[in-house]
Amino acid sequence: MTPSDYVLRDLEVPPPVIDVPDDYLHADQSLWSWFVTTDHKRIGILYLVSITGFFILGSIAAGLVRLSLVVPDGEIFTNDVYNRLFTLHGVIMVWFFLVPSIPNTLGNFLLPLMIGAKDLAFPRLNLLSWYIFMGASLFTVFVMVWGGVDTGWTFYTPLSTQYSNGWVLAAVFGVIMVGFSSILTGLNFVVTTHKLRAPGMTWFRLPLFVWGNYATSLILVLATPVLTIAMILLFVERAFGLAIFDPDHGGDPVLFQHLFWFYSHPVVYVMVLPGMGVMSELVTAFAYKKIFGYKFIAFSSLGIAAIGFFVWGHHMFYNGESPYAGLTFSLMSFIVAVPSAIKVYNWAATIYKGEIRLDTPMLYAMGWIGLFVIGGVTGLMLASTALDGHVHDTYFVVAHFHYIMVGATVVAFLGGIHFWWPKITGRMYSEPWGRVSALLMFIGFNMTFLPQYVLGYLGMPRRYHVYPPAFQPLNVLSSAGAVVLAAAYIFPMVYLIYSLWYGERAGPNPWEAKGLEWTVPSPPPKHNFETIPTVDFEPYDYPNVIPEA
Amino acid sequence: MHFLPHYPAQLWPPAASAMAGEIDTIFAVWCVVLFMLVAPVFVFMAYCAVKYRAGRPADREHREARNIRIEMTWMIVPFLITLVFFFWAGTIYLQENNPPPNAMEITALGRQWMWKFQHPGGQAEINDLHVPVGVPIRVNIESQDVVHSLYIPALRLQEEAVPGRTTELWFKADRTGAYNLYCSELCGADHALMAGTLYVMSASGYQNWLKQAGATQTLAAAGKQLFDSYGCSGCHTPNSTVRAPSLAGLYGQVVPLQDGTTVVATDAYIRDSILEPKKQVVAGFKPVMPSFAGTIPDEDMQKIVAYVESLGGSQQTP
Amino acid sequence: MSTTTVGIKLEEQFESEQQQRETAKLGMWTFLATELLLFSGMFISALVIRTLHPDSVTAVALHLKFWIGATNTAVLILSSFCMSVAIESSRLGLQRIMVRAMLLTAALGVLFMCLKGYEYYRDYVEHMTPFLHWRRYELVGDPASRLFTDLYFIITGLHAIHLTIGIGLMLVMSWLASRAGFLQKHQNRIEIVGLYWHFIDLIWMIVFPTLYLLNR
Amino acid sequence: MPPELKQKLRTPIATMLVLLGLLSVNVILGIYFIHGWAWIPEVLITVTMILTVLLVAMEALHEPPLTRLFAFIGFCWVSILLTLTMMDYLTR
Repeated sequence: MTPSDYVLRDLEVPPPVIDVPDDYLHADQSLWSWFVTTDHKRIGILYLVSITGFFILGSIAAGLVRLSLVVPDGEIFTNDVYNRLFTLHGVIMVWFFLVPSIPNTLGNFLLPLMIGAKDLAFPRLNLLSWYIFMGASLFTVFVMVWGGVDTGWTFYTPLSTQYSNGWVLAAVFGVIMVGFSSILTGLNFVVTTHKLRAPGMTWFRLPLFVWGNYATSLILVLATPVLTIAMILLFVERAFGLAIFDPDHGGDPVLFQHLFWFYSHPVVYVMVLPGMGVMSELVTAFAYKKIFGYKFIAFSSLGIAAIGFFVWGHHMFYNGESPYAGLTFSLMSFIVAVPSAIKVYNWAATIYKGEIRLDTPMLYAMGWIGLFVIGGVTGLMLASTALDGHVHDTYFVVAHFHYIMVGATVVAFLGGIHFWWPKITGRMYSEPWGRVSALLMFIGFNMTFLPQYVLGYLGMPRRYHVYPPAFQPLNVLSSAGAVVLAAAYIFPMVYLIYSLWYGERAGPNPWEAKGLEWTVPSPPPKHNFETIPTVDFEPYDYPNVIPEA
Repeated sequence: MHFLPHYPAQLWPPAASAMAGEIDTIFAVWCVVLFMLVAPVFVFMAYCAVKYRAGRPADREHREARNIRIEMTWMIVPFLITLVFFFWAGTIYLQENNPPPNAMEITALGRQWMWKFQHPGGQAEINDLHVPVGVPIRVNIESQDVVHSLYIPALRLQEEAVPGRTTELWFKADRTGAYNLYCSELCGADHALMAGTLYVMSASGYQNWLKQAGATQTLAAAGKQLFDSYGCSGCHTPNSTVRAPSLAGLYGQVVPLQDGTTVVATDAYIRDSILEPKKQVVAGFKPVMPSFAGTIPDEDMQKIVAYVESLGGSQQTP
Repeated sequence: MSTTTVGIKLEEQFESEQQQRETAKLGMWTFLATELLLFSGMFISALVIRTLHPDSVTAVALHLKFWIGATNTAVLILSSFCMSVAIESSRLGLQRIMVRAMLLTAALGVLFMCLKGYEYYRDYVEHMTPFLHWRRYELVGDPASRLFTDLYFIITGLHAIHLTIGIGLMLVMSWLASRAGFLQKHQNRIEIVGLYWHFIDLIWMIVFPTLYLLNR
Repeated sequence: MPPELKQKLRTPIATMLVLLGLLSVNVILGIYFIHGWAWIPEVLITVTMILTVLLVAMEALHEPPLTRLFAFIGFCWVSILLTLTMMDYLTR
């Protein structure tokens, strides 16, 4: 909808009286119906609200960390409070925002709609996983705010088992529980994608968002149990003295690192893969063109999911790991970058000769591609073994993974929220404000994290409460960028919520996009489809040649 | 704070060894490759956004949905380009992992919030490390409690100190100077204060440093650093929040105890009150001091007691 | 024996009964894959501890009650057989035999737990419980042995927890299944519980060699 | 015991006997053969026991190929974790 045909609302005209439609939002307005719903769309919204809350909390912790780093001698917070702040930021952002962000909100909402099903395979399990998620995350956040944990989100032993006097036990218990919620969600999505596709919806007619979501769920199901066991072993070692990693008894802390990173590297692919799924949808819709290389992109999602389990050793090049294991992990890390490269280049090819509409989701998408290439290549720099010797555990690493997690996942999450907002709420957000927030995010993000690459190569270690005064200018620049980034997050929250009541009504397909979810009325009815559609069209069947207007 | 005050703000870290230079070249070539991969993506997208904007007439004919040849090329070619870095960095990684046999051995002991380096001649120093230039040096790293990581950016090297194991790091510094030295693995509250300085000195400079090191660094000076690192300064300094007896001019004084008796503050008394503080509590203070039996080895104890004795009338804040 | 018609109540998001059965089976198999990965984390820790300290691990393995472990494995194999009997009879609609077979499975599970409890008691008597700090540990001279003993307690403990859940599930299922008309609506649930029970037996088949057998 | 149930139980009884047989072989190996290489036959027997339970007792053989894939995917991932972790420990 180019700005020229955007009509400003005429305020004197009273909003039209709407009869209560039977869509899933208005079917039953009572609060109780929301808390016992088994409708995948409502559970998607429950997740959306809860992870937005955690995102705000995590961002506040990040803001305080950036505030503390403005001065080199760390006078603003004591070292203990600083350690607890970045642990709080890490745990909230990893487990309570990024892992559930796209799969549990957009994935929950869109998967049945996109594959033509009435609901997920196990609706009650879906609600149970939300309750486990909420219980575990609220408990853990309370524990980390009230008691405080200072081991970082990595919980390295023996610091976490013997030497930390924070509430490590309670936080580890919370993480184990939130792991169950991811396993249940992953299981639900995997089985739904296999078993509940509409007749005619073969695997190669599935939208690529479903492929991304499927690959993510595979990782969730296959990686999270190893985190659970690593945390259980840590829990029993700290609580009952059952020495497993305890160096005094000959135990090996590197064993915990192996078990932890076997989960924690695939989980960063859990964070980026759904973002890639959203990207395929945004790029095709706003370039109004078939995706370029559907099969390559689909299989590269699975490729990332599978090879992602072979690379975890690149977090441990310099902890006494054997050089041959280090070289193998390094080689596998170079291989896992290949599928990501295919995707990025295929999206660029999709944009080529398209009918590009620079609406907000497209701005987010283009920003995504740029930031992800930077994040990806710096990841390869870290995977080259000798270079990692210098930049491991420095701000270079911090900048790299923020380029992927914020630059790719959060940008895709915001792009996806804007793109499917009319479908979720039946209302249209205000387009000019959307573009402002997308540009502001791009500027603020780069201003925050580009200096950290330089700081990293200069040798500023991460998780440092005090640092040499020479690094202060770059840190102040990064903290200023964080303020701009915070503004760029608050903007969408404001105008999206505003659009709930004052946004104009959106029809079933405001973007003229292709896909089963756009064939149902805007807030979709409770059972998605009156009759399950039979699918005979190719995915993204945008016209090959644009009819001249 | 023991960071080098005169560390000039520049955009490239100093390189103190040949291997550091080589890693810099890898990084520089990587930056070129990064630019080669990123710039075209941004330029291409801007070009398409302008040229193929919705509504602008443009040649949108024969748009393919797949082209195996192109896709295979931009899958294989970037992989091969990046693979060069795997081999290049891999060779250096292997060099890093087998030190030359004739290297000079230095043992580094990481303990919560300080490094202790032991030279072959027996001289020990806290947080700072003096090494001769041009001599291959092998640092055997151990940890006494949690996982630390000896990180020297100027040498582009780090190695984790894993408790229960001896890991090693070797380098041949070939430029004299003072460079920062950090702990880069989160190890608790004062992780950031575990920093120090690597002094690369000429061979002669190093020799006479070794001779003095035994003498100049009096027990008291070493004791002072231990006094901080064991956390004694947390309570026993005038501006600390915890109410604890002041140690200024304590040595030789008569100390009134809680149970009414008095005792002369000899070094035996200082040693005992560190090991079993609750036995002889000073009058008017609560017995809150934790016992350090087992945590302070006796050679450190000797230095700390020497430091406490050296505290004259007014105690300068550390 | 009245062979009642056997079937399942169709949930609204499924198109056919066949689809619902397969979905439930697939969901259970995926869950069992996660359980396998959960236990494999501990098996790998056991292997790593064995590579780091081979002789202290053998010292501990000689202290473990090999015969109780072996009989427990046999007990679980029998219980897994009874579970197959229950599944087969549920497919034929023989409700009473199915319920009795399930109760027998639960009983064998309880027998396993009793043997396990006795084994723990023997460990306690033999001072093989290092985490009880008030009790002198048998191999206190060899600190590395603590690692394997603790891992032994964690693996068998976690397996015992899973088995208790299994027994509870079995008792509840047999109570539900004993009511009239159960097999018409929920025959599928018996198969799912059966999968879970067989899986617990499978995990113990890995535990037995890893802890008792290989390190002797 | 109706005849059709007896007929149906033939395979479960066979699996039980096979498993008990394999178990006893393992036990005998454990008691008498305590040489260095004794773990190879013991591991092979354990693997066969696992396969019998998986394929026959849990009827993975009669399941559609997808379920069979899911039955084995767990073991593949365990082998990934096993090989790469042991590679680090054995070549240290």
